[in-house]
Amino acid sequence: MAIQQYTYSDTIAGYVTQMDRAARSFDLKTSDGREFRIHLTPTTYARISQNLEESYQDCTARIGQMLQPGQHVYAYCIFYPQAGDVRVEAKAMVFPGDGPGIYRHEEPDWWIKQIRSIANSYLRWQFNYPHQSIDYRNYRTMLHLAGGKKGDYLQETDTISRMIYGMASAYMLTGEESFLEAAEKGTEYLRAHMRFFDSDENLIYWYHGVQVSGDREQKLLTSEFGDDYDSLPMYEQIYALAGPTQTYRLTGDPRILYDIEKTIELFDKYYKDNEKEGYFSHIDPISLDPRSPLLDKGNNRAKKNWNSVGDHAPAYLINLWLATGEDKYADFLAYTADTIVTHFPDYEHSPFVQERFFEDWSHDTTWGWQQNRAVVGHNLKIAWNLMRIHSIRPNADYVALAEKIAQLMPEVGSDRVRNGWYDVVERVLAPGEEVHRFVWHDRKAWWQQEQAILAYLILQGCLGKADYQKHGREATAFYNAFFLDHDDGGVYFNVLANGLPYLLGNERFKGSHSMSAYHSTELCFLSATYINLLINKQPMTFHFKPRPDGFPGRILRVAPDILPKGSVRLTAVEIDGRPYSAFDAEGLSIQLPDSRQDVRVKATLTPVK
Amino acid sequence: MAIEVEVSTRDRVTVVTVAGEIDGGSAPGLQARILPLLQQDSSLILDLRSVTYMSSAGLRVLLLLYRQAMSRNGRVALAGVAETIKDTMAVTGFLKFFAVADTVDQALTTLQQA
Amino acid sequence: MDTRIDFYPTHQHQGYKLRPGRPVLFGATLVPGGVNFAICSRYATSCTLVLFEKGAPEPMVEIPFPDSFRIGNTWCMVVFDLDYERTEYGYRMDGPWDPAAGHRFDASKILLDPYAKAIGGRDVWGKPPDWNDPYPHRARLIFEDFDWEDDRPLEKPLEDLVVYELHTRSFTRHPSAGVKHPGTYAGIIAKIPYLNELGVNCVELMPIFEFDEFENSRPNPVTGETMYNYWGYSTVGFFAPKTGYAATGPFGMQVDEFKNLVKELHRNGIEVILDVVFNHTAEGNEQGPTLSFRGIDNQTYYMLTPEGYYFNFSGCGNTLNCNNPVVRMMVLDCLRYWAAEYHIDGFRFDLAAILGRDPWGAPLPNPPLLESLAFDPVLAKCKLIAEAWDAGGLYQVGSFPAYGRWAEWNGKYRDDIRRFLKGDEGMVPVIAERIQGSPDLYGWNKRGPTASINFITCHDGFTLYDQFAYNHKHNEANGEQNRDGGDDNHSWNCGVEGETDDTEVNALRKRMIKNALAILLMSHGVPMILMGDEVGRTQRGNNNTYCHDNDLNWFDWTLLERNADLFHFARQMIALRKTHPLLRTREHFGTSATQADIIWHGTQAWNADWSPGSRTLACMFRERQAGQAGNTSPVLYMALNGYWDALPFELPELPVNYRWHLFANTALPAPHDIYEPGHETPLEPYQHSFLVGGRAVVILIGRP
Amino acid sequence: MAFSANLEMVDSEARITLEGELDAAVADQFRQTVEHAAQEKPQKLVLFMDKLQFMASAGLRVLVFAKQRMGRDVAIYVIGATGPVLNTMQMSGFHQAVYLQESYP
Repeated sequence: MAIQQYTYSDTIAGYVTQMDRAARSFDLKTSDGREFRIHLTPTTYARISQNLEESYQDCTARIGQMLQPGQHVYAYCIFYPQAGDVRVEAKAMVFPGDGPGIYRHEEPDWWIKQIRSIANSYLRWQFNYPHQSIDYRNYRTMLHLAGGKKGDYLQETDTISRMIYGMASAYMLTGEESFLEAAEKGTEYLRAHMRFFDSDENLIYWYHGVQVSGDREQKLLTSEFGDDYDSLPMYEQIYALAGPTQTYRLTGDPRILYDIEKTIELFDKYYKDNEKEGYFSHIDPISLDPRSPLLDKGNNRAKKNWNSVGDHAPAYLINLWLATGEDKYADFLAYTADTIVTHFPDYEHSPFVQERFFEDWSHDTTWGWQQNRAVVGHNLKIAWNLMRIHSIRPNADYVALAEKIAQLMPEVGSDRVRNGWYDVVERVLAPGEEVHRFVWHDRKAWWQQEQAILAYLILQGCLGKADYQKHGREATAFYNAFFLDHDDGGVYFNVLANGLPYLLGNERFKGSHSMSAYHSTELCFLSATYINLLINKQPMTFHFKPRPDGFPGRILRVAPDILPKGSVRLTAVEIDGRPYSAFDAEGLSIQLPDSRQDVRVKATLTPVK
Repeated sequence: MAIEVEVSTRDRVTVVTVAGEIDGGSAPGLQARILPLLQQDSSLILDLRSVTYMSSAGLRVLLLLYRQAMSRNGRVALAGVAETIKDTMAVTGFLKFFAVADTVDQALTTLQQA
Repeated sequence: MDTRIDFYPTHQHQGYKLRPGRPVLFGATLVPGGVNFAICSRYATSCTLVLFEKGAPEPMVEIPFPDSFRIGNTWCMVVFDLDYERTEYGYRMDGPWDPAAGHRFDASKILLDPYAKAIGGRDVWGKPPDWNDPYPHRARLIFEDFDWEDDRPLEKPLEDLVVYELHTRSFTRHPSAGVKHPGTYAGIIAKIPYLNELGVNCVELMPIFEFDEFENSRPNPVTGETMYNYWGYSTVGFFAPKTGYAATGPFGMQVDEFKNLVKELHRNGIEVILDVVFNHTAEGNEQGPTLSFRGIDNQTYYMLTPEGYYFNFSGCGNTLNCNNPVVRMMVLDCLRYWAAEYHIDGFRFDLAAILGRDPWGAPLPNPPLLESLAFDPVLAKCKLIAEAWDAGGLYQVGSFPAYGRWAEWNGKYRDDIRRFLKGDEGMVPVIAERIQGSPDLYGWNKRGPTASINFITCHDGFTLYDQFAYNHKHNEANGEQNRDGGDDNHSWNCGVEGETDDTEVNALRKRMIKNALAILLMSHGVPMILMGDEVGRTQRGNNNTYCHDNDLNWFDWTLLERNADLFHFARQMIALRKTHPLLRTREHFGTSATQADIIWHGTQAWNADWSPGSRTLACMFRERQAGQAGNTSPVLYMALNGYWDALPFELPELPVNYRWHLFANTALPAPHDIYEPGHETPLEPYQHSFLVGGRAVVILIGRP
Repeated sequence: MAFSANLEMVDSEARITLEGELDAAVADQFRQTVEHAAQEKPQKLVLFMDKLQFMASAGLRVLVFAKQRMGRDVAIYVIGATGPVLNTMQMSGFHQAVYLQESYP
């Protein structure tokens, strides 16, 4: 077909190569080297990315000065057919920073402001805080776009736990009491209403959730989601620990540790496959047997997948190791990493890892929605977490797989013309195809941007390669330009390929099963950590509030994440506002004083240049 | 604030003594009281020793008196103007329209010399 | 008994007697028996007049405008029997809150009337306000019957002006000023004799429209002193003189005091130009306070992006929508009000290029506002001066749509003269253009030299002394880690950065100041001097003192004695300019229209060295018929030696029986550096060359 | 003591009487009984447990799972639960989902 002889619009992302003042046009080079000549029009207007709750940063007046060579810019353009060619005219532009190589998201307090805003929004939506106190009786999983409460009265363990994670992380970065209160009350509520203590087996598992109706609670033992029907999916048991574990890092509440250990015993006793390694993805709700015929209904009998193997580390296990420092958890981490490295790569057939397996690790390519498809975010999540685990159990294979993924993914999983990362694509190309087909749509999901951002940030932080910096910046700039909801707060969950928010159907909800305030806050917490501590070598302050009975031996471990050995030192500690000296600078731990009430701890970590 | 106005004559010149605050409230009354006096004799002395405050409305009354006197080529002299009031009049350009003296006697002599 | 029908109320509300008002008299106008209040808003759904007893925290009454009191989009009402001196008024406007559509109505806010002629709330400069006053800037009523006697704007020809830019508070706030009312309009009146002695015939007052000195005031991180919005480039009300600048501010007589200042200045032959800021308002962006325009008619008053955010062409948060017909009318009303009621002689427009932008921010080829200003009957004789660049990089010096009426701050003059004085290469041909009134910028369509306001320093940037004492800016005191303020100062510290007791360096600095003054006052175009430069005022290297209420900004009058030589030099240079019409021309020389020419010379007469390496130039102003048939007009000659060593300049011959007289030689220390016009010392008749010292300027007068 | 669970339908009410020890081995048998009850679409499920000596958590999971399948508006009454049986229910939070009564109706 000849060049499209009609007008269409799109967003082009790239770096200015030169500006022609007379012709009022500038040339742009995309991430993968494509050239565009873009013309300014009298009505072109521009802004610099602004953070949540920050005022609109109009810079229309300075477009001319800002379009210097090397400046990164998003130009929403209209393509007009003209003289047998296409003339591209910019309508609206977004600059990720005020100058070439300058990015607002690299400002030391950018992510701290963002997590504070997101956490406050969820307190407002879920509890109408500060006008009313935080009461999880009012918690709703389904939140309308503007955060209003609509529809039924379902409380899912998974979304509560994820929001608790967000609140705990927000407290660790900001020290604001309301966030810690939300985290602790949430953890109490989960223990009181969602925990199933199996006295026979002496272990714990968690209800999928409760359906509150009048004075009674309908307990939902099994998952209510189609693909996990009539089973106890391991993925939900794992994420039930996310919030409580992050809260444990702040308070050291021994009851939380007990619940976590009892749940891990469930994993080892019923989900783990000791012969052929790894963990089964589902077990029978009554017999707890992974091979139960009852699971055939969901095609989940004796199956293993990415979630049951890979989700431990990011959901709770790394945070558990950070809080306890115990070797058994480090071993557990290495075990999951080894399993991934051994079974997931499938590079003869596809650039994407294999995500679903039978018991003997042969590839299951006909399961439910997954079939032989790849979730781009899972590949990057593997790369990100292998690099984390590598920092405590150094292993060349981990780094090799992480780097291989990081090198392969941009071509097949990211949008090199507009920036941002895609959702689910076919793992293999059909004959003649050059692009991996989008399974449902070419939209971009907020949590997959997170995986890409964290993968490339930690790779740049640890290995310092320029390529990682480029992909990291492009993914982060796209996220901060288009995913922040400046009207109602929080983030949009989906945007079109060109960055416009997609608000139809269940994408309108701010709090559905896996969303609530988890991925957006985890992104803030770890981006602040990696950018400040690993990349820009800026000091950071973290907040904790250990209970009198918190932490065995009264040792508080303050490392925000698993960082390369010796890359950061603990340089200053304050307890209840007064300087405190009993701490191990290299070991990043504090010998807490005995005390009859909670103590407020402020720990300042300084990167070693 | 109410003001008191007494009229007397000294050597055939009308002397009006005013006490209190001359502001938007009291100015119209003061004006109504003094204007007719200019019918008989075109010159006038205003003894303002016990005037504690003069707002812009008050200044305008004085200026009106000056204009009326001028139209009958008479003159208006002010006696005992408080320092702050004199200063305000100077800064807003009102002072130069009037002959100013410390006491009524001095005001009288300046009027007689002109 | 007054028989006018409209003397009598027709309505009443809670004891207040009312009747419909006249929509044409925007603002608050005293009418027989009462006050006519009129205000317009296109999208407001209802309007309420709110009246306060002066200074009271709560309103005394709120009078909703009956629908019968509305004509079109204008609410108008007469309220009877108000005590003019003790009443303050504001408005509540209701309407949609729909930011994306550009509407930000908020009935909980009491709004300041944009046409308020006097504004209370900051009656005394720097007195901390009550921060939760619901109505921080309050419109008041004034008497408009000031007795101007026979005063009216002076209408001096533009080419005859010598403009003196001053900040009302800085001029006399320093204790050394020795005035009764420091830092006020009255203070300026007290210093009129000084202005006369210096010889300037026009003062350009930095913003005197009401503004809030507490706008984003903050403690100085270094000194703890409060930092204010000191310069005032952020207008709260366009029709009211700043109360805090008046000695009688607390008594509400700032209007009379300011009128008296204008009257006294006129009486001394000094014109008054106001620095007016129409590119933005003090309301900032969507996070700024709602004081007036935003609550009255946000979509009309501001330029908005499609999503309802504020365009930021001014760099100060919002952009006034000047080419919207309603706003254009307000700007015109404002300028006519100041010209008619305050006898103002001219206006200098801050970031004027913005006035030429359409609501989309694109530059208009034929901006309606600039056109209506240029041809307005009341403003016909007013000087209109534009600071012709704007934050939007729309650098228009020379291309500002002028309709033959506008003059411009010539930023190129500033930069080129500075670079020549600093000793940059290739500047000789450039300053030739500047000296003859920048024909390269203003030659086309006959705008002439008076289109160029020549200046080397202004409030923005270094003082003249600092220009030759600092290589780079020292703005640490501004609390922005020295990031604020410009870096293209083209300054030179004469060898040592900042204050020094090295006599050589100090002598050179004085010489450079004299060189600058000499070139400025010899150049065609309208010269402007920054307050204090005539006595070497310093801001210790700070080139952006917008926030300092201290001796960084206050004029230190002790400099008058310490640098009496500089004052003497400046005074005589101004006197020279006033003496010689050759220096004050409406037409570029060399065109057929003028009977005079500029002839360029170098160290060799009749042969200027235009090469890039050249640092020398001489110019001669001469009537074509000078020395012939009874024409005894003088010839003026100025030699510029930018080279660091003395050079002999061959003097061009004069008509027979003319002789050269030495007027000024900046290489010589005072008092030999300059003479009084008419009392120059003659050179020996045989002297055909003159040794001009290094980095010096020599001015000779040729006459019979 | 052998475990027995017999179902009796009384118009829209399903009544199951439990006796003996409900351990993991017989959990499946109990599940089938409860599923039969479910197929009758009862509005109420009443469990008489006064003669039940022991209930393993597997048995309890059958109950929870059954209740979930029967839907929110089916109320469950547990009659006469005592000692370890009551304790198991409380440890698993299931007591918040049912009405515990000494006797019925």
